[in-house]
Amino acid sequence: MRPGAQLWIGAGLSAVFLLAALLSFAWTPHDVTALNIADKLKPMSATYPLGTDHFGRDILSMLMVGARTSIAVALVAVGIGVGLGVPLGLLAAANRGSLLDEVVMRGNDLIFAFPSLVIAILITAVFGPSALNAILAIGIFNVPVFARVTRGSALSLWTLDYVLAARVAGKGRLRISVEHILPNITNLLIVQGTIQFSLGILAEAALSYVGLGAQPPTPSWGRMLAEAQTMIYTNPALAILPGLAIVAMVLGLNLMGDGLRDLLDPRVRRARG
Amino acid sequence: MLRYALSRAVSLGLSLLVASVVIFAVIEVIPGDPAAYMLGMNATPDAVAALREQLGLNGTLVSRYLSWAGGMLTGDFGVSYTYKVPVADLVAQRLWISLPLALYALALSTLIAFPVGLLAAARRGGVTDYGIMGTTQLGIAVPNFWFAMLLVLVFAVNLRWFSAGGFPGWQGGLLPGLKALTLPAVALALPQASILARVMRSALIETLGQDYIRTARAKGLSRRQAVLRHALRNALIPVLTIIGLQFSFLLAGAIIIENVFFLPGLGRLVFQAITQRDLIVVESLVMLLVFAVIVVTFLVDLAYAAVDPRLRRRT
Amino acid sequence: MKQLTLAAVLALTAGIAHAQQDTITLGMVLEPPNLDPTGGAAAAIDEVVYANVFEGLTRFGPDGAVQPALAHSWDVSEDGTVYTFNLNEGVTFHDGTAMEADDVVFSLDRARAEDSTNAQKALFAGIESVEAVDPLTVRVTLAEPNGNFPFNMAWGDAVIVAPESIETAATEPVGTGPFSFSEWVQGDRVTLTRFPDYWGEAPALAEATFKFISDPNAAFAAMMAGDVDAFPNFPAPETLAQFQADSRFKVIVGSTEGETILAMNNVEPPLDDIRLRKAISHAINRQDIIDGAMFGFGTPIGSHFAPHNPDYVDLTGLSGHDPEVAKALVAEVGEVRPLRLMLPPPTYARRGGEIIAAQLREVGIETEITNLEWAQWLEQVFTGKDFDLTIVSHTEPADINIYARPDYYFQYDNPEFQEVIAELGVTADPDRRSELNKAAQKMIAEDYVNAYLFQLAKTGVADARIEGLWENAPTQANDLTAVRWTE
Amino acid sequence: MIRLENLSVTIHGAEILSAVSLDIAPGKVTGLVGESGSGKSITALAMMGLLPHGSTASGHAWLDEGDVLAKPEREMCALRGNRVGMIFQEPMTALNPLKTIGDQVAETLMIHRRTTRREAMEIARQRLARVGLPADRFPLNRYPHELSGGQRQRVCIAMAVALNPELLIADEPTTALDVTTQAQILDLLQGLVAEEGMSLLLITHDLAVVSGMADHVAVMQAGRIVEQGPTETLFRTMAHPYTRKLFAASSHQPARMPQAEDTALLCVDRAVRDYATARIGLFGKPGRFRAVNGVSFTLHRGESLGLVGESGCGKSTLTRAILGLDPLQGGAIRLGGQEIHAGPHLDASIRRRMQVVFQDPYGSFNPRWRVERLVAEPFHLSDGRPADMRDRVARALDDVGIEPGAMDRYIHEFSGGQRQRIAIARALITNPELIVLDEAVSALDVRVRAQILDLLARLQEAHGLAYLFISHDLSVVRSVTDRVMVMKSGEIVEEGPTETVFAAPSHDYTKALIAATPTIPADWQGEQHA
Repeated sequence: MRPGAQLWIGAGLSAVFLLAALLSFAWTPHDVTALNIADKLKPMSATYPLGTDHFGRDILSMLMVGARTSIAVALVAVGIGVGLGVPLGLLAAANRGSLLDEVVMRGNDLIFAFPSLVIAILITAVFGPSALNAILAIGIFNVPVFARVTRGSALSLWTLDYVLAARVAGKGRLRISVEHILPNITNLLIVQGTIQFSLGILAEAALSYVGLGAQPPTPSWGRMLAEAQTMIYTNPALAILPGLAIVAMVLGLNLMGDGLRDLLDPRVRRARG
Repeated sequence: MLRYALSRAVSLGLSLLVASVVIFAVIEVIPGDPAAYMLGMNATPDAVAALREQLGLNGTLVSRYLSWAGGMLTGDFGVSYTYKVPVADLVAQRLWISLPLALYALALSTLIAFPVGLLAAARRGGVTDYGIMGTTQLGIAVPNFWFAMLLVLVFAVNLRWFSAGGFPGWQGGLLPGLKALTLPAVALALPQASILARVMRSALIETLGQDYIRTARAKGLSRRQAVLRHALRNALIPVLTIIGLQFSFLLAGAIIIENVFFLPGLGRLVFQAITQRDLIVVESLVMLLVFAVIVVTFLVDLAYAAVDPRLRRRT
Repeated sequence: MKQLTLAAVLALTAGIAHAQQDTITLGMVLEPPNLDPTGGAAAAIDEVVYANVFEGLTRFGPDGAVQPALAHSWDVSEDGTVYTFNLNEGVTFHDGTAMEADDVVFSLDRARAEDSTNAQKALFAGIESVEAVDPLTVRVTLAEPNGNFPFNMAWGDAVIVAPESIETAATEPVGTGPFSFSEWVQGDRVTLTRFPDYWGEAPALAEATFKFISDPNAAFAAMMAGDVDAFPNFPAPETLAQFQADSRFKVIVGSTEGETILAMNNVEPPLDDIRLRKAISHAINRQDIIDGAMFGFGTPIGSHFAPHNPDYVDLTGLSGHDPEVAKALVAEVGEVRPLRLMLPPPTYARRGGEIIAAQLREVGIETEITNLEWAQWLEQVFTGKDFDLTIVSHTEPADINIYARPDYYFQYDNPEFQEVIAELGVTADPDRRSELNKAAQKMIAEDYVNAYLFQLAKTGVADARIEGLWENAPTQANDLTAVRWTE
Repeated sequence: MIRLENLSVTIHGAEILSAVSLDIAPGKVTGLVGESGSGKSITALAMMGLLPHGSTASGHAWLDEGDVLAKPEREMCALRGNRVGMIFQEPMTALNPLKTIGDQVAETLMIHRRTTRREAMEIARQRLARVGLPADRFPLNRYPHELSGGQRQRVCIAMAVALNPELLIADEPTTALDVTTQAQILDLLQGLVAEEGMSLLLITHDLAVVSGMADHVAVMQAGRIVEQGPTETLFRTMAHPYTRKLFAASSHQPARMPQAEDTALLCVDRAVRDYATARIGLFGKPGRFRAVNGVSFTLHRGESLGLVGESGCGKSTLTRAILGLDPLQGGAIRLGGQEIHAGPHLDASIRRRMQVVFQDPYGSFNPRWRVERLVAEPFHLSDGRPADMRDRVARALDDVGIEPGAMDRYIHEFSGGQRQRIAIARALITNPELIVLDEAVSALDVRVRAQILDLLARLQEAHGLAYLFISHDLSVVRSVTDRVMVMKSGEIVEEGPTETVFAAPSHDYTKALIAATPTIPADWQGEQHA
C-alpha cells in the first residue's frame, strides 16, 4: 500500500467515527437514555438498524454516543500526555545531563514500571469510577511516552549547527527549545499522538469493560461489551458490534498514524525507494 | 561489566524505594474500611473497632509503612485481612499461574513475530510485506478481552476443545495445566505478536540500510547470508527492549483475561483485593509487580551489554 | 437457528456418563474470604459451611422453619427468659473431640463477649448467662423474654465451635457437620468430604467441591461445558431460558429472604417530604425492572416482607405504577435537585438502577448514578448516610425490625412503629405475632419509607439428575445433607 | 582486467550513467575523478553488481571472457571478494560493530575457500599485519569501536584483499580521513598494487590525489566520461573544457590584498579547556581530558588568520570557547577589550561584533523557517527587530550574490553553495568585525568552493572584516590567509605568515603535514597556468 493509501483508508475510517460522534450531539436514531424493556433484544430491523440491547435501547445510537465517550476520553488523555510530557522532554533535552534531566528520566522509568491497568483501577477506587478518572488514569501513562519521545528527538536536534548558530545569536535554551526544537519535532509528535490516541481508545474500552470508565447512563463501548458478554450465546450481535467498532476505530487511527509517519518522515520515504 | 551492572543495580534500588513510598501513600488513601467490609451491614460499631485493632489498622501511617516495607525486605509481606493467610503464600500460589501464562504468551508472541517480521523485512514493499503489515495492524487493534470472549465462544463452548476457563492446578501434570492456559495465552499473545513483528520489521529494515551490510555484500555474502550473519544480531537490540516491556506487561496486564477465563492469577488477586479493600495484599502485590518490571528492565540492560560490545567496556 | 445447532452439538457430547455418582461440583459466584461463620458476615462463608461443616443448637429447614439440630429439644420457662437446651448424645467434632455443653457455653460466651468480632452480635445481646447444667444440658438466661431466641440460634453466626480448634477455624474449619473440610485452593475451589462418624444420618454424597466463578459468562460456559454440576445462585438470569430449553439441565426457581428496595434517605431534604417519596414509588414500574434487570425472575412486593411468609400482605396497590399521580406530586413539591443514586455491585442494583433512573426521569426527577464497590457503599452509604437513593437487597430472614432503628441508613423514625416491633419481640403467641407483622407492613408501606421493588428470586441451575437441592433460600446456604444423584 | 563498454544505468527512470566506456588495465592504477553526483560510485557498484533497488543497467562489463552485468547472482557472489574487492568512503560505519575484526576478515576466506576457522584466522592475522595492523598491537579479538577511522579503513582493505583479488575498487577511500592518515592509506594501496600485481580503480574528487597515484585517469561529468588518458598527458593537455575548469578551481588563488591593521581585535590569552570523561562507576570521579592547553594568539582587525590541524587536535573546542558557547577552565579571551564568558547572558554588545559560518550547509538552517527569518535571527542581539529589517536582509543577500526574492523561500530549495552564501549573509547582518569560518568550505565541491572563497575575499575588503579561518585542508588555508597557526593535541606548535610557514616549516609536525598534502606536480601545469 503506498503511504497515501494507508493514510486515506485510516483517515476515512477514523472520520466515520468522528462524524458519528459529532452527529450524536444533535441527533441519534433513538434516545439512548430512554429504556423500553418491551423492545428488548430485538434483531436488526428498519426501526432499529442494528437491533436493541437487553434494556431495549437502540444499539446504533448507543454506538454513536459511545464513540463520543471513547474519543473524548482518549483525546483528553493524549492532551494530558502532550501538555505535561512535551515540556518535560524539552526541558530534559535542553539541560542534558543535569539533575533535571536525571529526575525526568528516572521519573519516566518509574511510571513505566507501574502496571498501567492496576494503577487505573486504584485511581478509580480512590476517586470513584467516572469518565474523568479514566481520563486521568490513561493520561498519566501518556506523559512518560511523550516525554521520552520528545527528549529523544530534541537531543539529536541540539547537536545541529542551526541550534549552535542560535546560541551564538545569544538566544537562551528556553527560547531555542520553543523556536527551533519544537517546530522540528511536531511531525514526530503528531504520529506519536495518533498512536497514543488509538491506545487510549483501547484503554478506555478495557477500563469500562471492568466497570471503571464512564458511568451509566452515558454509554461506552467497553461497558456495552461487558453487559453483552453474558448473552453472547443467545444474541452474539450484542457483543460483536461494539468489539467491531473498537477494532475499526483503532485500526483507522493506526493506519492514519503509519501513513502520516511515512508521509512526514523523508528518511522512511527514501528507504522505501 | 561488573561495574556497569553494579551502578545500574544501585539506581534501580533507588527507584524501588521511591516506588514503595508512592504505592503506600496512594493505597492508604482509598476510602472504604476493610474491617467494616468484612463484618457486613449488621455489625455493631464496637465489633468493627475490635477487628480494626486485631488487623493492626490503627497504627500511625509512618509506623505501618515501616513495618510493611521492613517486612517486604525480609520476605514477610504480612497477613491478608480477608484470607487470613500470609500474603507471601497467597502470591506464590497465584504466581504459579501468572508466571507460566506470561511466559507461554511471550513464547507464542516471539515465535510468531520473529519469522513474520523477518519475512516482511526481506520482502519489503512486496505484497507479502503489505499483507503482513495489514494483519499486524488488525492484531494491534483487537482488544484482547474481546478476542478472549470470541475464543471461548468458538473453542470452549462450540468445539469443546478447551475448557471454558478455570485452572486444574499443576499436580495433574504439565499438559492439563498448559491446556487450560492455551486460550488465555493466545488471547494475550495476539496483540503482543503484532507489535513485536512490526518492531522486528522496522529494526531489520533500519539495519539492512547500514554500510556494513553493503561491505558484507561486497565481500561476497549473498543477500540471505548478509541478513542472517550481520543484520539479525544488530536488529536484536530494539527487539530486546520490546520483549522486556511485553513480559512486564503480561505479568500484571492479564487482569482482564484472568477474569474472562476465571484463572486465579496475580491480576485477579489484585482486582479482588482492591474491591475487598484487602490493602496489605494490594500494597505488597503492586510492589512485587513494580519490582518484577524493574528486574526485567535490569536484565534487558545486561542483555544489551552481552549483545553489544560497545556497552560492555563502558564504565 | 443458532440455538438449535448449539443444543444439538451439546446433546451429542453430553452422552459420556457421569461415572462418579457420589461427588458433586457446585458453582458459586463469590469466594468466601475465610471459613469461620462466627468471624465474618460474607454470605459466601455460610453458603459453604452452614449445615455442611458447622451446626448450631437449632437450624433452618428448606422452608425456613426452625428445626432441632445439636439440641434435639428445648424447654422455655413461663416468663420466657430461661431456655434449657437438651443436647444430642455422642456428637463429635471432626478432630475427634466430643461436643458437649461446655462447647456451647464457650461458643455463646465468645459471640457475646466485649471484644467479639461476630457480625451478628445483636443476636446474643439479650443473653445474661450461659451455664452447663450437665454434659448434655445447657441453660441460657435472657435479660428479657425473647420469643425469637431459637430462631436466633439457627443463624450461621451462632454455630457451635470448639475452643481447641477455633484458632485455625478461618482456614481449616472444624465443626460437627456431616462433611469435614479437606482442601482450599485460594481463588479456585473448596473441597469437603463426608465425615465418617457423623452423629446424624449420613449424607448420600462422599465429596463436594465448591468452585468460585465470578464472571457470569464464564459461569454459563462452565455449566454448558459440564465443568460444574450445579449452580445454586446462577449469576446470569438472561441465559436461563437456554438451560430451560436443554433437557440435560433443570432450572430451580425459588424465592429468597431478599427484599430488594429503592432505599431513600428519609432525613435528607427533599426526601424528607413524604409526597416526593410517594411520587417516586408511583413513578416506578416494578414489572419493567423485573423483566429488564432480572429477565422476569422475581415477585413484586409492596412492603419489606417476603411473599412466601404466611404473614405477607400484598400492598403493591398502595404504590402502583402511576406516572400521572407521580408527576402531580412532583409539581406539588416543586423544583427538585438531581438525586444521588448510589449503586452497589450486584446486577440487580446496577441494571435496576439504570431502569429506575430512566423511569424517574419520565416524571421529572433527575438522578446522578455512581457505582460503588461494597467497601465504599458500606462506608459512604450504610454508615456515612451520605446518599439520597440506593438499591440494595436485604437477605437476612424476617428483618422488618430494621425499620425500628432510627440510626439505620434510611433513618426512618416512627415511635408508633417501634412499639409494634418491641411488642413483636416479646410475644411468642403465633396469632398475635402475625397481627403485629401485618400492622408493621401496612405502616411502612403507607409512610412510603422506601420504594419496595421485588423479592429477589433464587434462580439455580443444576444437572437434571440431581435431587435434594434447596428451592428457596430462607438463609444463605447450600445444605448438601439431602442431595443425591438419581441415576 | 575489466573493460566497460557503453555502460548505462538508470535508477527509478532517472539516467545516472550514459555510455561509459573504460578499460581498467591489469596491474595498473586507474583513476576516476569527478564532482559529487557525477556517477563515479554508481560505475563501481555496477561492476560489482550491487546497484541499489530499482535500477537497470545496460551495456557490458567484460571480465576475461564473461560479461559481469549478465552473470547470475550466485556467480556474482563467487566473484565479489574473491576476484574483485571493494572499499568505501565512510570507515566509521563500514564494519559490523558487534563482530571482532578477526572474524570479519576471516569471513571473506570462509565464504569462498571452505577453510577451517583456524586457518582462516591465521590468514586474517597475516593480511591485517600486511595492512599495518600487527597482531601484537591490534589483537584479532578487538572490536571496530576500539579503532580509529584510519585503522578501520585498514581492516576494510584487509578484508577486500584477503583472497588477493585481481581488482580492488576504492570509492573515495581517504576523503573522510586526515591528511597524514590519507597519505599512509594511499601509500598502502600503492604498495599492494606494486607487490601483489593487483589492479586498482581509485575513485576520488581530489585531482591532487589522482595526479600522485593513477597511471591512467578518466574525468567524469554528469554520468559521462568527458576525457581519459595517461595521467601526465591528460594533465598536460586537458583537452576538455570541464577538465580545465576543474583543474583551475582546485588550484584557485583568490585575488586578495592583505589589509591587516595593527590594532588587536581578538586576544586569546593562555586559554585552557577540559572535558569531563565518563565517570568510573556511579560514585567514581569523572576523568578530565585537556583539549586546549594554554593557547595564546592575537587576531588583528581586517586580518585573515588561519588555524590548521587534524581532527582531534582541539581546534573546534577552541572555536566554541571563542564563540562563547563553552566556558574556559583557564586563561581568558577578549574581543575588542571585552572579556567573553560562556552562556546566553553574555552581553549582546560583544556578541554583535562576532559571527560564525559552519561547515554543514544542510544542518545550518532550521528547515521550517523562511530565508528572511533565518538571516534576520542575529537581530535578536540588537534587542528587537529594526524597522528596516526586510531591506537590510535584502541588502545582505544581495551582498552575497543571492537575489532578494529568495527571502520568502525555504532553505531546502537552495543548493549547497547557495546555502553557504545565505549563511554568510546571516553572519554579515549585524555588521560584525570578526567572522569565524569553522570548516566553512570543506563540504563544498571544488568549483563552488572557489566561488565562495572569492566572495569572502571581496567582503573582507568591502567591510574590513577579520576572518578566523579554521580548516583541516592546508591548500585552502594557504590560499586565503595572511597568517597561519598549526595546532596539535591542544597546543599551537607553529605560527607565522602563511607563505613562510608553507615554504619553510620549522616544526616537524608542520613539515609532516605539508609533505602529506597531495599536490599536482608543478611542471605538469606548465602551459596553461590560470
